[in-house]
Amino acid sequence: MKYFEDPRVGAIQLRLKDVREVLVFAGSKGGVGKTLISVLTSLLLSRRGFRVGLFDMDITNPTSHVTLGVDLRSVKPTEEKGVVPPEVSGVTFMSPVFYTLDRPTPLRGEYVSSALRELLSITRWPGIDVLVLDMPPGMSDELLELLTHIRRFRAMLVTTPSPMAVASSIRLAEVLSGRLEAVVLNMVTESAFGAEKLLNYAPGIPVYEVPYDSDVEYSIGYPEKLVLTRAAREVDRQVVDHVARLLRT
Amino acid sequence: MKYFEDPRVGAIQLRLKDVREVLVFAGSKGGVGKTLISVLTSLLLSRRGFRVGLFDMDITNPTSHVTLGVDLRSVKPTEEKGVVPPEVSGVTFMSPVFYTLDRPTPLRGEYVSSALRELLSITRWPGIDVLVLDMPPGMSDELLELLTHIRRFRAMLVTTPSPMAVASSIRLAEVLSGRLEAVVLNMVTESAFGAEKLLNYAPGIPVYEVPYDSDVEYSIGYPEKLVLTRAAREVDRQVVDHVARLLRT
Amino acid sequence: MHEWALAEAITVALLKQSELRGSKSIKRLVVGLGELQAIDREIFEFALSEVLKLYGLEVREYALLSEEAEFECGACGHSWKLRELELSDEVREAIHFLPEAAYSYVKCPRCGSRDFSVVRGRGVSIVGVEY
Amino acid sequence: MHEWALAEAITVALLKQSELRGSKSIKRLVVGLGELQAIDREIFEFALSEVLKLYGLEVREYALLSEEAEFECGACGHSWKLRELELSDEVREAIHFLPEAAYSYVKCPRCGSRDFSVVRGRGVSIVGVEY
Ligand SMILES: Nc1ncnc2c1ncn2[C@@H]1O[C@H](COP(=O)(O)OP(=O)(O)O)[C@@H](O)[C@H]1O
Ligand SMILES: Nc1ncnc2c1ncn2[C@@H]1O[C@H](COP(=O)(O)OP(=O)(O)O)[C@@H](O)[C@H]1O
Ligand SMILES: [Mg+2]
Ligand SMILES: [Mg+2]
Ligand SMILES: [Mg+2]
Ligand SMILES: [Mg+2]
Ligand code: NI
Ligand code: NI
Ligand SMILES: [Zn+2]
Ligand SMILES: [Zn+2]
Repeated sequence: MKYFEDPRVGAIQLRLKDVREVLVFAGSKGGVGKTLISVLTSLLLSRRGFRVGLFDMDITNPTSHVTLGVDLRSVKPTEEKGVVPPEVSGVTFMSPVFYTLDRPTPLRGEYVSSALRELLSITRWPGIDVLVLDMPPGMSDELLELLTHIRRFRAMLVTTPSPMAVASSIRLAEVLSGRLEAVVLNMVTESAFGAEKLLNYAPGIPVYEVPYDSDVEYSIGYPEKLVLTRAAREVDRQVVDHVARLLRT
Repeated sequence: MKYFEDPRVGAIQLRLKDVREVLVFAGSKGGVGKTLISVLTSLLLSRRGFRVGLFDMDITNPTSHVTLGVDLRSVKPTEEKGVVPPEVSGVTFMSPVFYTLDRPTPLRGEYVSSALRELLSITRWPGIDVLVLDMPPGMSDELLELLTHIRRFRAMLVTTPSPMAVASSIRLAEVLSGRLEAVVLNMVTESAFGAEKLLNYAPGIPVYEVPYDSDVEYSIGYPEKLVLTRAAREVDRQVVDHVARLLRT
Repeated sequence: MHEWALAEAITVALLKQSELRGSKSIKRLVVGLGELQAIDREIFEFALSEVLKLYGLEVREYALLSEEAEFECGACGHSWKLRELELSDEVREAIHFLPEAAYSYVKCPRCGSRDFSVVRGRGVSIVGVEY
Repeated sequence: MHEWALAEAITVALLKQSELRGSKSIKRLVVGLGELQAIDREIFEFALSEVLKLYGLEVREYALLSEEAEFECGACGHSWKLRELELSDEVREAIHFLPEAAYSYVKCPRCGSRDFSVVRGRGVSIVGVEY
């Protein structure tokens, strides 16, 4: 009878049934670029003709809408046998921020999980080839909901070469092992020291390097500009190529 | 009878009774420098002769021990009518990592709260003037435990000038209002664009600017080096001065 | 109407159980409608009957149980009801889609804390099933 | 011994109630000792009696109740007991100080998930008080 405790858990599977790939950008350290790489990957995949959904899993601190420059007063999901997310620069985009409206939303873990289940069980992704999930930092309810209730996904581990980020990433690589597609080493300047350590923990996994690019900051909120940055070029050449290969096979 | 549900809640007050100030470095965006600024402030206050405690509130992704270069095999708390944290470079340092030992520790929020209560109720801070709390990103159990059960604290809001970080900080400033001592604008390069927006939300609050300093990365793990960086100099001149004034009055 | 998706969640859960039991017939179903989510009974009832049909489930009798929403503060212990709050239409609409959005708009009326729990009356749930 | 601090937490909680009731005398106290935390009964009993004295609380009779630790997997529903696990001394020691450290070392023995709950037997708690 346990199943009846939360009918949303089964509904999540239903909503994701026709999505070909669920692609998760994860990293337990904050500020390593999960959101930027999620958004860039989504924009660039869409420009290659794939139908892309993007969902912000960071319930208490969503920021992907800021990166995409979404105007919360005019852009909204529509109601249609559930909720259909709006299209933003060619990407079908869903975020808790459509309901929390950029207000502070402190949530204990049990409510984080509940909010994720609610949104994932009502959001429809009609015709989507790949659903990109932008994860929050840390290892808490969002990660456990992903592992326990979304289940079918492939993960890209985003990190910087910094020792703190690498230490966090090694821990997450262990949790994600088996689902890990690639490591995205972001904000690389000259020397990516420390990163070798991580690679010992993810043997055989490709590592994609995205440079630190000062143009990124000025392009936040402007998708058309973002995709033209040097960082975007590297994401396209490496990460998006990787995903495109997955989707074509 | 509610009180009996968790005796640790009262014990937290007991442990913090003799600590003069609880100083929280918070920021809902990850990677803005909460840990670096917490550690620098602790090291520099200690060098000014204050007795400083530092506690890593980031249960699922602690990193302050990495910044301090703590060797987890040899450095440990001792048992003495509770737990007394070890001294690291002059700072009385406590972290969940002494028990999770750098293993991945995914915890649902209820267990995050429980772990914080356990550690805060058994850790003794003998003779400590100021207890520095290094907060995790997000707005979840750690923040709510702080607000509901630690209660007596002053907060420093750490952010970068980036639009995503500023958007997150505005939300957190609202939650912390009344407890906000200062804003630390970290990793400032030439232009701190966007930060004015934040300041409208925290009128009358001093803003301290800490430059982006490429030496920081190479000093992570070496406290003696860290305190000599240009970033440290600015933290000392502004943040530590501010705290020293609080402690002297 | 997004109620369709909520009805579908209930139906899929019932279906899974039905498959385990080897029968697509249910004697009695009780669905809880938490006041916080402000589900329109008629719309939901219509959606549920349509979706049940679509999935080939026979529910001989069902009841929709309204649950009053109640909050309790983790800081001061105060408890209060939804109807004591004044919420704008925009906020009610946000909460209709995502009940946890309440944490963006509601504080404890006594102490101002945001650390409260939704004790009951959150949203749609299966209260009971009889075969 | 860090048991002193655990006993102090219990005592401070009792004291707060005693102040509200206007009496520092308690007829009977039952403290739960969750198996996961592996508290030494004798050490704890000694600490508790000392701390109670120190705070001037009179407890006429008390019992320490051992609670078996039990886990339940959120992914596959499997439940298991602490004694089915093989944990090193180092790990047991870590869990003694911080029971949630179990999440660093334990996975569901059936499916490998780390998303499990500690259903009972976590640590020290006040089970009941009679005045
Ligand atoms: N390759 C890059 N070059 C320059 N800035 C970057 C790069 N990647 C990310 N950033 C910036 O770093 C900050 C953190 O990135 P974000 O995507 O928000 O990280 P996360 O989602 O992991 O917290 C943001 O201000 C973002 O614009
Ligand atoms: N002022 C600075 N100059 C250069 N690097 C910095 C500065 N402040 C922080 N960093 C680096 O930025 C990264 C994120 O800092 P951290 O303190 O871990 O942030 P948080 O605790 O907010 O997640 C780390 O690699 C840290 O070394
Ligand atoms: Mg992000
Ligand atoms: Mg969280
Ligand atoms: Mg940190
Ligand atoms: Mg958390
Ligand atoms: Ni609706
Ligand atoms: Ni002990
Ligand atoms: Zn209250
Ligand atoms: Zn399992």
